[in-house]
Amino acid sequence: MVMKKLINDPKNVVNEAVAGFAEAHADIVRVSHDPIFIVRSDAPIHGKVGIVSGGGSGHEPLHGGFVGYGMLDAAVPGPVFTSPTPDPILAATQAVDGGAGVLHIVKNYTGDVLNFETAADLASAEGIEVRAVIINDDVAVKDSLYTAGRRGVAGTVLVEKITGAAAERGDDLDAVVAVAEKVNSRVRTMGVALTPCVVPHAGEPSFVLADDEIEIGIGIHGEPGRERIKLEPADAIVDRLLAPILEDLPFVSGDKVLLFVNGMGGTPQVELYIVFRRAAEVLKQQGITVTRSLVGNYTTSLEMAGTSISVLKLDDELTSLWDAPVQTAALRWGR
Amino acid sequence: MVMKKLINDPKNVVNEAVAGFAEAHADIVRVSHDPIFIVRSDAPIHGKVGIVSGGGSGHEPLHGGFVGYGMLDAAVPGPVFTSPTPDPILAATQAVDGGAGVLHIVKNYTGDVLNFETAADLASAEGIEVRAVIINDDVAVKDSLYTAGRRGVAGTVLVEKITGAAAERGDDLDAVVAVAEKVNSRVRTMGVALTPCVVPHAGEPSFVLADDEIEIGIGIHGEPGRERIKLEPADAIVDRLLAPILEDLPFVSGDKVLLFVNGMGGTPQVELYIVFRRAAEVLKQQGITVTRSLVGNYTTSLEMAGTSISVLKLDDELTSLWDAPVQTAALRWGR
Amino acid sequence: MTLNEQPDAAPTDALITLDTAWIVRWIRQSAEVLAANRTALNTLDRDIGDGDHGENMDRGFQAILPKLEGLAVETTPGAVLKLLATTLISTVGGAAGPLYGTAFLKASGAVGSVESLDAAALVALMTAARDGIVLRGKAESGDKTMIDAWTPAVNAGASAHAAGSGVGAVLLAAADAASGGAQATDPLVARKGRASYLGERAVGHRDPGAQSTALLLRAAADTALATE
Amino acid sequence: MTLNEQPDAAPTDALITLDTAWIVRWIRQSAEVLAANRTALNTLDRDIGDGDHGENMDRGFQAILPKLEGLAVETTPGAVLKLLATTLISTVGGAAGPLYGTAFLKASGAVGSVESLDAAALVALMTAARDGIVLRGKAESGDKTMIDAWTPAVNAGASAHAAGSGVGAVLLAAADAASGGAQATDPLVARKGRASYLGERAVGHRDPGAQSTALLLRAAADTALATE
Ligand SMILES: Nc1ncnc2c1ncn2[C@@H]1O[C@H](COP(=O)(O)OP(=O)(O)O)[C@@H](O)[C@H]1O
Ligand SMILES: Nc1ncnc2c1ncn2[C@@H]1O[C@H](COP(=O)(O)OP(=O)(O)O)[C@@H](O)[C@H]1O
Ligand SMILES: [Mg+2]
Ligand SMILES: [Mg+2]
Ligand SMILES: [Mg+2]
Ligand SMILES: [Mg+2]
Repeated sequence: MVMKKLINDPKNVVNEAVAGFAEAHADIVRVSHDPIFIVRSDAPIHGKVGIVSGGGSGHEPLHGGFVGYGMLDAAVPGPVFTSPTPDPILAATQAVDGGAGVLHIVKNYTGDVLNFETAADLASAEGIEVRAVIINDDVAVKDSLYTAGRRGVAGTVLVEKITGAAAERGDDLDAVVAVAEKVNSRVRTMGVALTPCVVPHAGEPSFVLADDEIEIGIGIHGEPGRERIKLEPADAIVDRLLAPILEDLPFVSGDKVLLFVNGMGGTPQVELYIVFRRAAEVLKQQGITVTRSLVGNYTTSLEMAGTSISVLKLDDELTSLWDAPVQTAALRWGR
Repeated sequence: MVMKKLINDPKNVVNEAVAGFAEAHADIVRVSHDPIFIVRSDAPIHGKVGIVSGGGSGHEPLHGGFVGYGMLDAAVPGPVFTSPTPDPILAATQAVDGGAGVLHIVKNYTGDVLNFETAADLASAEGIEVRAVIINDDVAVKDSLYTAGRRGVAGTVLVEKITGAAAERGDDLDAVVAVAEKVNSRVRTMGVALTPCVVPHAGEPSFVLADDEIEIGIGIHGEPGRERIKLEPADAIVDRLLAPILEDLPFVSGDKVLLFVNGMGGTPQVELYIVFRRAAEVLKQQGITVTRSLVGNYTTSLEMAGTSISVLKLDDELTSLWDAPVQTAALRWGR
Repeated sequence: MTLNEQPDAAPTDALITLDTAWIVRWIRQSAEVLAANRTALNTLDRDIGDGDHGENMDRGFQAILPKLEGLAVETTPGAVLKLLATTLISTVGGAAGPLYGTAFLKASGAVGSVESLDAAALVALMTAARDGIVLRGKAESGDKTMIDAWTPAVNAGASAHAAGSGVGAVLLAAADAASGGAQATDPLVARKGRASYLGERAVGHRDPGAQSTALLLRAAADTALATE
Repeated sequence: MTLNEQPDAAPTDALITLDTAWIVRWIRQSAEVLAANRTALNTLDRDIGDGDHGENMDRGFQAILPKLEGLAVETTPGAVLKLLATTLISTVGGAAGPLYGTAFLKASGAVGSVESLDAAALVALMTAARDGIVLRGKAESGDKTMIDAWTPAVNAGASAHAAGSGVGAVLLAAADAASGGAQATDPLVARKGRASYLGERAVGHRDPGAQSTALLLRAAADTALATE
């Protein structure tokens, strides 16, 4: 089978996409091509904590789409589904250093953690204070001695938005780190895949599902999840995703939450809103109030069909940081 | 083959999605369930021209995602890919009538035109002044005596944004109609499909493409286009889409344009930006300056993989109306 | 006799007329036939349109069924046609909704408030229906639309009536001509509706609206002949 | 003799040492083998990871090739290992980049600035490499990672050296043990890296990193034996 993609050469996918991104959003970002990273056009901002995230490409708009006022200062895209190396992470860290230190927001994958770690060491050696917060919101994976720990998935978007707002209002590095850790500690996510995706350099589906099978607990690189089951009605699938999320924190009656229904890339909006409808209904039944919401393709796996549900327990601080102005390619309000 | 969708019952797809949409965006919209339409939460606005659009569902965020400050006052979703009937169009028209008249923005399909026409007649009979602007930006179809005329496709988003801004600043009905017609007269679009989509009630792909075939000039309901060709590199496809767009208006050296790369639903963002990169490059080569841009899934065909390119010739008025604040579920800036 | 009863016996020859009970039976029969042909019409529409014509027609004719239950005995054929028209307009959507809706609205006007329809009235009914579709859709013969079923049907019905046929024969002639007309759309290039976007690629496919017209007129003839 | 020439003749037995030219040949041979196994490693990684391990390793070893062209004659084996380490760190990405990068950085440190490596130095090199990976990745034996190839290799190399083997035999023992270790990952459940998310589902699949380690050590043995 010929791989059907709007690409030129698999080797140039990330470069060309980043070049297009830079053209389309020149009002918000600048791009460095070698080493490759995306940075706020007004970086570095003197006295502001810089926030850098990154990881394998193929999850767009994560992370480049979240670079801008009130969110990330820079994003470092690796090859598709492969962590970037330390060099561009270091360069991005230098580019956003405004003298107040830099936070690395890192999804919990061995590759990402190790490469960001190396970059942080190199940056520290140059006198930049770097701290890292590791995102691990995915309840599909047990966080135990017997795994590499929970994966960082769509909850990362919420961490980046809220932490970005804290940095934008002038919080110092300790405070920004504390906000990021707080959001990470209060957000839980679980996903489902209906179809796999095809990584351009591989040219073949990342996994195989029968016509009537779905993968509950899928990772954002097509890593398998908890179980493979037969296709069910949307409401039943939502219930399967929500139950482990709610019991994990746990979320309890009286909680106010942000409900985030994320599309994996290939799922139409009507389906995401059908999922949202049911998720909101279940939360209401449990006495949990949805006070903020987000629906759309924000942490994708190329063209994978599927969704993830994230629930974040809000308080006044997190709510007001969520509401604070943000101006990025993919998330924008208040300016 | 089992249809793989996050739905419950094909008959409830639109109802449930609209219910979820209403929950998720209660700060921006209200929803009427019978007859079904989505309306700005602050409608009707006294003295403001009301703007109503609508059409078959399955193109989300078009149109419901564009209801809100500075864009549409109401959207009327029909069944998937089927024009709504006059009843909900009439009800939506009444709901947004602030005494200054109502504009219907209608994509040029026989069904949409006829149903909006009937609704307009009924509304007029009730003393509401209604005008319609028919959008026909698709250059894939020859506008001749021998066709139903050009189809309305992704350019509709640009018409809705800019016309919405004109109504929001207080233009009267004649002026609002003039802006809508002006945008429609200056925007051209052409699309390509890599894969078909499956309409829920049909349960089967809307058309069949071989593994290595693409459809140039696809319509947003999977209607065939100009020609079916073998898969090519993205740049070659972009060139095929752009050439008829540019020669049609024609766009000429010195023009300032808005370049809009639209995703059909199932195409990852990296691919859309690869398309944008090439389109911007070609425009630059021809002396045409891209001064505004939009990239993303805005006029979709469910999970179809593909893209469309729209080019809108700007002037100062259109540019400032484009830049004006907008607050909808799918397009938001300036507030 | 209530509207839902079968007539005890039926007179023969050209003097027979069709009353409201027939219109109701025709609509019910049409609903049944359209439900049975839902997928087939969707498939025709998928080939050269957007695949929803069976869905649309089925939705409309299912919507009228409950409304037929509560009809007052004195309801005229014209009033039922008007009810059908408004129901189709408000439930079918797409192109077919307004077109069939206008057709039956005009048909209702053409038959006025008579209590039963003779052959002349049936010809007037069909002519008005066809003219209504042309008024809304501006299609000409040969454009590969439902008009290509309606116009032969009107002509055949008028000829049969002129030759002295009764209601059953008039409707049978119309139904046969509609079937032929639908079939004759196969080789055409479309110039109206979605199929017009296809150019030459529409050749070899039947127009779904012409096909649904043929089904409706066949149901009319079948129920009229069963009455006779 | 320049670095890119083959030695005219090679001494035999345990007194032989491997110089910078060998390290260069080993890296070139590795690049060739990894390119040939790119798809195979991707496939292993697709089964229990994210399908990029072959891609990642190939990218890294292709990146070092041009840098080997301009090496000064006096470059030590340790310096080449360091160049390999920094190149892998800055081009491979993923988990394998930092892990192999650290391995060869530590290996470079372990061999210091000697001009050629005897069997003892090779054992020290491999031990330092393995320890570097453990330091970064915290994996233990049996976690189904590249460590499960490295540790048997180190042990087998050390035993061979202790038994008086020369460089070729030491590397051959290591390569054989690495192959066996890689194969022995098949029945394991993973506790580190992406495969750990799969639980029981990882059973029956080979760890891609262990496999690439086996390939690298096989290339080392092959080029050393060709030298002898
Ligand atoms: N302008 C027109 N005049 C007459 N009939 C038309 C016209 N446009 C479309 N039709 C008929 O409508 C049918 C399609 O109806 P349907 O599929 O229900 O609506 P849509 O095209 O909006 O999806 C066509 O097969 C054709 O017979
Ligand atoms: N903590 C660890 N310690 C040792 N080796 C590891 C560890 N995590 C992963 N690996 C090795 O890395 C390999 C995967 O590398 P690669 O696919 O290139 O990176 P990624 O997993 O980031 O995609 C695994 O097969 C395994 O051998
Ligand atoms: Mg990887
Ligand atoms: Mg339709
Ligand atoms: Mg149709
Ligand atoms: Mg991998």
